[in-house]
Amino acid sequence: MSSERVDGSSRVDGYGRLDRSRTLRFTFDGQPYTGHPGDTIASALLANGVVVLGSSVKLGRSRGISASWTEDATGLIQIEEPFPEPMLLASAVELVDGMVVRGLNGQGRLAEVPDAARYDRRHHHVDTLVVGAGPAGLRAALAAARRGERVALIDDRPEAGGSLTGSETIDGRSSRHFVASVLADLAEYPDVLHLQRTTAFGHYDDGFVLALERRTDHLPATEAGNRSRQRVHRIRAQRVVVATGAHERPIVFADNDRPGIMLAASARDFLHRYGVLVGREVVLFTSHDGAYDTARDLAAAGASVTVVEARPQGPALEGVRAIPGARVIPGARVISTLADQEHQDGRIGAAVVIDAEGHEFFVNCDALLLSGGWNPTAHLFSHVRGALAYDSQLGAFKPAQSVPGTEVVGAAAGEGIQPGLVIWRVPGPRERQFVDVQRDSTVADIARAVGAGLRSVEHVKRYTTIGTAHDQGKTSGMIAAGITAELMNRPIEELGTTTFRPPYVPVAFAALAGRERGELFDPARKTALHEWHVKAGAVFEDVGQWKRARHYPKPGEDMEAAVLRECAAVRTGVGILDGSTLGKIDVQGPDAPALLDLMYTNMMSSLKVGSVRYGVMCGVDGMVIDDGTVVRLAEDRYMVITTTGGAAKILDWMEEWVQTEWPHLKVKLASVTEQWAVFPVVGPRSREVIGEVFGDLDVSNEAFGFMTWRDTELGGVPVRLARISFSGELAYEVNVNAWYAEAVWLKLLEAGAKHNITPYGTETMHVLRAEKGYPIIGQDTDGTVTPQDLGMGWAVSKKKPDFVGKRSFARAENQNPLRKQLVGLLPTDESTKLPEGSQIVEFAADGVLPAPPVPMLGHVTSSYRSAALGRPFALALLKGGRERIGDVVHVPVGEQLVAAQITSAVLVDPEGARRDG
Amino acid sequence: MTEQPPGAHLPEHADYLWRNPEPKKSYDVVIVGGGGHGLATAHYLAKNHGITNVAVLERGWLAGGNMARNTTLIRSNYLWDESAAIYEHALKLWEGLEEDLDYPILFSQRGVLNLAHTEQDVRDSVRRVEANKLNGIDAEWLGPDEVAKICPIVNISDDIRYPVQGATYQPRAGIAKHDWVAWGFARRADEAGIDLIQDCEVTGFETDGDSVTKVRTSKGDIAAGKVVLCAAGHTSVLLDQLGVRAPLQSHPLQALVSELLEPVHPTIVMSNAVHVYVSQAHKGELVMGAGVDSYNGYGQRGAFHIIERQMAAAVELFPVFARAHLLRSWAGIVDTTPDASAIVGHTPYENVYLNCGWGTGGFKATPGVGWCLADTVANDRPHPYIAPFSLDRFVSGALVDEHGAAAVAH
Amino acid sequence: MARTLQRSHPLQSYESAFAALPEGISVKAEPYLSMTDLRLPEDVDGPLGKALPREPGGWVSTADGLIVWLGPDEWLVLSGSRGPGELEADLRDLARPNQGSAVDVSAQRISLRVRGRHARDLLSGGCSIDLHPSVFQNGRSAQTTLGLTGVVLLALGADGDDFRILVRSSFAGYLAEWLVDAATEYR
Amino acid sequence: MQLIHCPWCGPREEVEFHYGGQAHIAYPEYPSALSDESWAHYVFFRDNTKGEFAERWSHSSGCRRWFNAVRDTRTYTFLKTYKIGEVAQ
Ligand SMILES: Cc1cc2nc3c(=O)[nH]c(=O)nc-3n(C[C@H](O)[C@H](O)[C@H](O)COP(=O)(O)OP(=O)(O)OC[C@H]3O[C@@H](n4cnc5c(N)ncnc54)[C@H](O)[C@@H]3O)c2cc1C
Ligand SMILES: NC(=O)c1ccc[n+]([C@@H]2O[C@H](COP(=O)([O-])OP(=O)(O)OC[C@H]3O[C@@H](n4cnc5c(N)ncnc54)[C@H](O)[C@@H]3O)[C@@H](O)[C@H]2O)c1
Ligand SMILES: Cc1cc2nc3c(=O)[nH]c(=O)nc-3n(C[C@H](O)[C@H](O)[C@H](O)COP(=O)(O)O)c2cc1C
Ligand SMILES: [Zn+2]
Repeated sequence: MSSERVDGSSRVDGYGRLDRSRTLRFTFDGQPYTGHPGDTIASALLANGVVVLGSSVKLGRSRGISASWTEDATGLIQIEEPFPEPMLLASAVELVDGMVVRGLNGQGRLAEVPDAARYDRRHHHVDTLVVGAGPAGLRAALAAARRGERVALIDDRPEAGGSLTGSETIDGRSSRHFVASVLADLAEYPDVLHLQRTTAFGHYDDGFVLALERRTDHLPATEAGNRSRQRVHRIRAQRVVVATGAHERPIVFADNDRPGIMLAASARDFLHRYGVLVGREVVLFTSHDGAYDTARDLAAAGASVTVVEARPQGPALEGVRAIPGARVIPGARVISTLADQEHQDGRIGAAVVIDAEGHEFFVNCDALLLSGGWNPTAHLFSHVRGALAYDSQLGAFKPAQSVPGTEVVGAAAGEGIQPGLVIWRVPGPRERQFVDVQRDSTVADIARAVGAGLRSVEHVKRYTTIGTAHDQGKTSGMIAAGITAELMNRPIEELGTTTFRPPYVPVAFAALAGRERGELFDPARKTALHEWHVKAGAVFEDVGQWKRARHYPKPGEDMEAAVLRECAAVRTGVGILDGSTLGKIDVQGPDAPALLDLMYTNMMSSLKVGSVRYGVMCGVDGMVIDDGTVVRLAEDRYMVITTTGGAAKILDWMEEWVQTEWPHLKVKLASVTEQWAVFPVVGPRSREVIGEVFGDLDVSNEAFGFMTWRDTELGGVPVRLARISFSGELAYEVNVNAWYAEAVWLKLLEAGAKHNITPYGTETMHVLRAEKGYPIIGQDTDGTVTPQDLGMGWAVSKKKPDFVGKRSFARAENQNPLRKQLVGLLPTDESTKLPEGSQIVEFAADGVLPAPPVPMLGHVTSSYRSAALGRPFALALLKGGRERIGDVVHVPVGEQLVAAQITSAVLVDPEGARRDG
Repeated sequence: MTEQPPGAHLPEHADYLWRNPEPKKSYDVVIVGGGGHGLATAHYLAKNHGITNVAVLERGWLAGGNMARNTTLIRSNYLWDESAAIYEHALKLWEGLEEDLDYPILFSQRGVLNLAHTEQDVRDSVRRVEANKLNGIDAEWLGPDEVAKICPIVNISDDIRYPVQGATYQPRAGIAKHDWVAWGFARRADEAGIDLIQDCEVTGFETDGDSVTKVRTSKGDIAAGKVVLCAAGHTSVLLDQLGVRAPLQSHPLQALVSELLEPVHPTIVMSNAVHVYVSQAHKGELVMGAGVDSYNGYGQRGAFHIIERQMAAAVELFPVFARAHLLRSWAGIVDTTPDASAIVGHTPYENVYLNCGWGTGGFKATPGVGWCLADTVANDRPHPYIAPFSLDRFVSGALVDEHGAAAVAH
Repeated sequence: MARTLQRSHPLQSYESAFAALPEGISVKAEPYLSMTDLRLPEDVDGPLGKALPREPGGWVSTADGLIVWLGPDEWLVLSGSRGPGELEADLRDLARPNQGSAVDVSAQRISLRVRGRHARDLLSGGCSIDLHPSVFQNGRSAQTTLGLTGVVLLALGADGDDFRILVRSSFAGYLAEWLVDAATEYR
Repeated sequence: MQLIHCPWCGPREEVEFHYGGQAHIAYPEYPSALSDESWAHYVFFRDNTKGEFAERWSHSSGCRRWFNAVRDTRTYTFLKTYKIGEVAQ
């Protein structure tokens, strides 16, 4: 093939698979350049003669492109437009029109504006997943498809074919034909998923592979549509075929980090894919036959090629000698390089070669290509703990055993890689011999590590940082191991390699977050009345995943004012709350009473049908985990009410006992949390409202006593009412199938209007219950509090032989008189609202806080302003609290010490006179 | 050539770290486990008590366990007095450690924000801040605006699923370079004549009544006057050999890093509710973690869905992270306890000392626990700071429960 | 008793968003169905026992609705004609002598129908089970997760393009949001 | 990212399951008869086996059934899952 250099660039005619009829514009470091569809930024830069991209992180040395795909260790760029993205590889970013790109000096920069792109996921199930669409992967995929399997074939490059450039032949045909015909065959099978631009980045147990598809970046903005920018494919495969090929291995010598030094096959790749000739005067330094194709092809494209062959002789030498435009220097090595004099930017100008006789001389060049052999790309095999073993023929580690469900084929298994002479480095000044070019780590660094006493490759890695950069040592890992072994004088197989860890290539955080952002970050659970609350101007509070109305401010009201108003309304008139988030569990079966007796601290079997009882549940450690009311619906049926936050946990907890510990109990549990909408109607006027709405029902105290329930109906819909009070006021809890939530709620509001019925939120509910000393589990407790600590010894049955947690009450610590107990606290100034969470200390007579450490007596768990008391009050957990009622303690608030008197936790209506109206 | 980015120039390592001796037949003290805790204990045995006939036996490479894997957060703002005391003791030691070890450890006191997202978070946070202050630990409660002043990239807007309600702030908290810390301790211990023996797995014990006479290792039997177990995630495996039970469960805990980025994140941010925590290490990589994988595991690897969820949390809290890249993920094996506090001190064997159960948060304790454990071994009575962390507490019920009220335990 | 109270649906406000979905995806909130959670010992026989799908992950249609397998001793019985209370009472009469249980859960979940040639793709964006029609065809069901919420998923039809999703009412808004967002791709 | 075989629903993703710790720890018949120490062992102490470990799982997002499994804690490989009441062979 004859070829001409396109004027002013390193583009050659007749090569590459670009659409040269179209021109794309972009800038690099502020300079305008052009390229063509099909280019990567690397190929376009090289085509424009841009060789130096940036500088290295530690030494500030010039860095260029060292490979044509993701194994490149140095060609790092920052995209600024269309959207800033840090640290990408010029070789792996496809060029689109209008890109603004700049080089990097070792660190990327994050965008300051939010990324509006969409990211998503797909789950797949296949019989065979093939990773890599090179010749090995294509064959494996086709074979699987022909067996009738469900197949996925994924490959990270824009085009299938892998290492095939099109210039080689397969089964007598050009490899390009081979690729096209396999793809055409595969396309005939409906259950074959074929994805390019899709990188398998992690391989996990049971055939699970995660792959990232880059879907839109290569498209002009007008073509991307609403497609997600990137997609994580989560593929479950019966069989994973790893056909990921191999990474070429460089050889280390002095000043081997200059721009213009590149892996040999990459230069060939640049030529065949992009029509870029990386140099006119090329030196190829190799030690195996495999690299000769590069020499041949580059020479054919018009380069003069000097092959520095480390082996003194070999059958293939004659072949390379026959290449027109190439010369070979056998038994020679490149020992260092010189900078180009003209450009003065550190790029390569000459290779210093030592020949078999020991003569040193320069070979001028504008590209120095390296090939010390190939390292099978075994990452995905290693991710699933596949063991690698050193193959001294290849000078590389390759899969050594079989891992069930995983097969490695092609170059990834070491197949087809031509053995040669294994050399890691040539002798020379160690501090200028770069091993990890991105991290600026040299042979001298390895030598220092070994000298310091380090004996493990893992230590050497951490001491030198080799392999920890963007490329994760794709090409440097093996030579680092080789050189370390050499310096330690130990066999490399004993030393091993560092661990391959996911991801195989860097993956954007947002791609992994997928659509779990903003509103979809976590489900917001809503009650049937949610829209009503929104319209009523409610301010919401997150309680677990639930959105709960916290208060309903009137214009001009802040939370405090709204809550005082809502509280006053409940205690003097009537209020209504959406309590639908409470957990509800239907407990059914002949052994339902027995189960509840085991779960609750108090007796539930003795509860009468038609009645309701408050109960406390503990963990086996005797600490309170939940509380709520229990409604006995029938001899064999209860409804258990849990806290909002505890609902799922408590159902699971009970299920666990029933299924694993007491499967003989004939009892079944079902969640009915969303089934029932629950509206406490609370306050002295509640009887009138309920009486009016449910006219058929006798709502008098005699007929419908405290802690009982009644079934009734409204507008043809069954409704259950219960006399339960979480505020100490007369109250009726209205329970109805949530379909009718809004209708019933509106009826109650309608009937309540004349009593100025006031919807109230969770904050008011909290104040009202706190005034009565009712704890909120999770707020007034923290997992270290027993029922006795809460002053609920009365709810702990002495009669039952056992219940969950009972045995723990007898432990030494539970008898400690200094356990923290729930008490009330009244700030003596009658005006300070103690911040919740405040700590409590002994009263300091001089009003001055002693120097730390100051012994703490407990802390404020709940604190509010009380409309009923006309002053702020608090609940607290206090050491030996109940014995100390009447004492005054101090609470540090900011710089102040606030005095507070310890009281009983029950502050409003301690006689319970109000609950019956 | 361009100016070098911040963090590019880290101090040089020492040219000499340690010998690689063959084990002797016998030692006064044998420390099992060459992680941070084992190495720190060795250092303080030598430094504070002049005890140097000591071996640290490490089954793999020195400090290759959790010490090599942790996200290096150091803070002392724990809730309970017992925890605050030991962690604050540790923090004070951290503040002088570089000098003590004569080794760069890149201890950077950049402060930690523990975000609160719900009303209950706020209560718990205030409770902890107030407790910290009374214990003499620097702590503040900050509103969302103040959070943004300290870490401008935190999303404090109201239109996220769990808006930031505020945060606790401990200015003295920080990060350090984990490997270098280990190497600093190791170098000092080696210098003092302590034998650091790698690739030496303890496989069993020879006992005489209620004392251990020898440890069996992959490099032969070694007689021991006293034995200190510092095996972190593997403690149960050793205790099983001694017939001692401890309430430990070993779980995988994962972490990850991004590529090197220009400085964007000046402090440490932890979020319990939105479950992620982040700092930016010296070189420029974002270092992140979340909670443990649910099941027991000794595999030093975890499941990816944990990382995906954590990335979602990260992008939610720090929108600028959207196009940062996950570069590497890995896992350690952490030994957790029922009350999320460590177990340190005596065992039923009179000459065997236990140090375990640090779970997801023992890196910060490294100098503190090393100091106290050395003191305990030297004087054969629990140092007051570790006395509350005895194994007995699970029988008496005197737990130090850092679950409920404290922040994420890292 | 004539019913005079109006019902309201958690997804009322999504009607227009569903109507505006791109071609190839249709999402509809289904009418109110009575549902009862039925528990019976695994070995129970009799007329009811025979009517129940026994194989894990199956559903069958009945004269007035369908029955979905939820667990080895648990089924969800749906009825289009009987009222919630009536359905529960009927089933409870059958369950009780067998020491089983029946619980009205009509408002616990809502039902969505997702159809169209992109339906399977759309769901596989957040559902980890194999939805391929060779595996998950008419008559199959699964309790699993979709996005971040639990669902009961039913396969209808033979082509893998017709599904019914039962989701807890409190999560319905989230799921609707999730579906509408997922459909953006096809706009 | 295990694929766990629910004894009823078949293979499902790990995220659908809830881990329940060591299996076959029976609730003591007479807790009150136990010493503080034995009780503490029941409440807090579980084996932490490195190797094959019998443990409990619940298919919490699926059929909500608890079951037992034998899993190798070194490799995480599930060797077997079986229903409550059955024994692992
Ligand atoms: C991902 C991750 C993030 C973390 N983040 C933080 C954090 O931000 N802040 C914080 O404070 N803590 C953190 N931690 C916890 C912290 O790492 C540990 O608590 C701490 O390192 C434990 O002490 P260690 O250093 O001695 O343990 P390790 O380093 O694990 O040391 C134990 C050593 O014992 C060896 N060993 C085990 N068995 C034997 C045997 N039979 N014979 C010989 N040797 C043996 C092991 O090989 C190991 O080297 C994190 C942990 C992880 C995994
Ligand atoms: N001359 C030599 O010494 C030498 C060396 C190596 C290979 N070869 C030859 O090259 C050919 C190799 O064929 P092959 O099919 O094994 O490999 P290949 O390199 O042709 O194809 C592998 C493909 O997998 C892709 N890939 C790698 N990792 C991936 C990932 N994680 N996710 C998605 N895609 C990924 C690669 O980009 C590539 O497209 C063989 O013919 C072999 O003989 C020769
Ligand atoms: C604080 C910290 C920062 C790290 N930074 C990097 C990094 O920049 N690049 C990298 O490849 N690995 C980094 N690592 C991870 C290590 O490479 C390695 O994965 C970890 O020590 C666990 O070892 P293993 O993966 O060999 O099991 C870092 C680890 C820690 C703890
Ligand atoms: Zn199941």
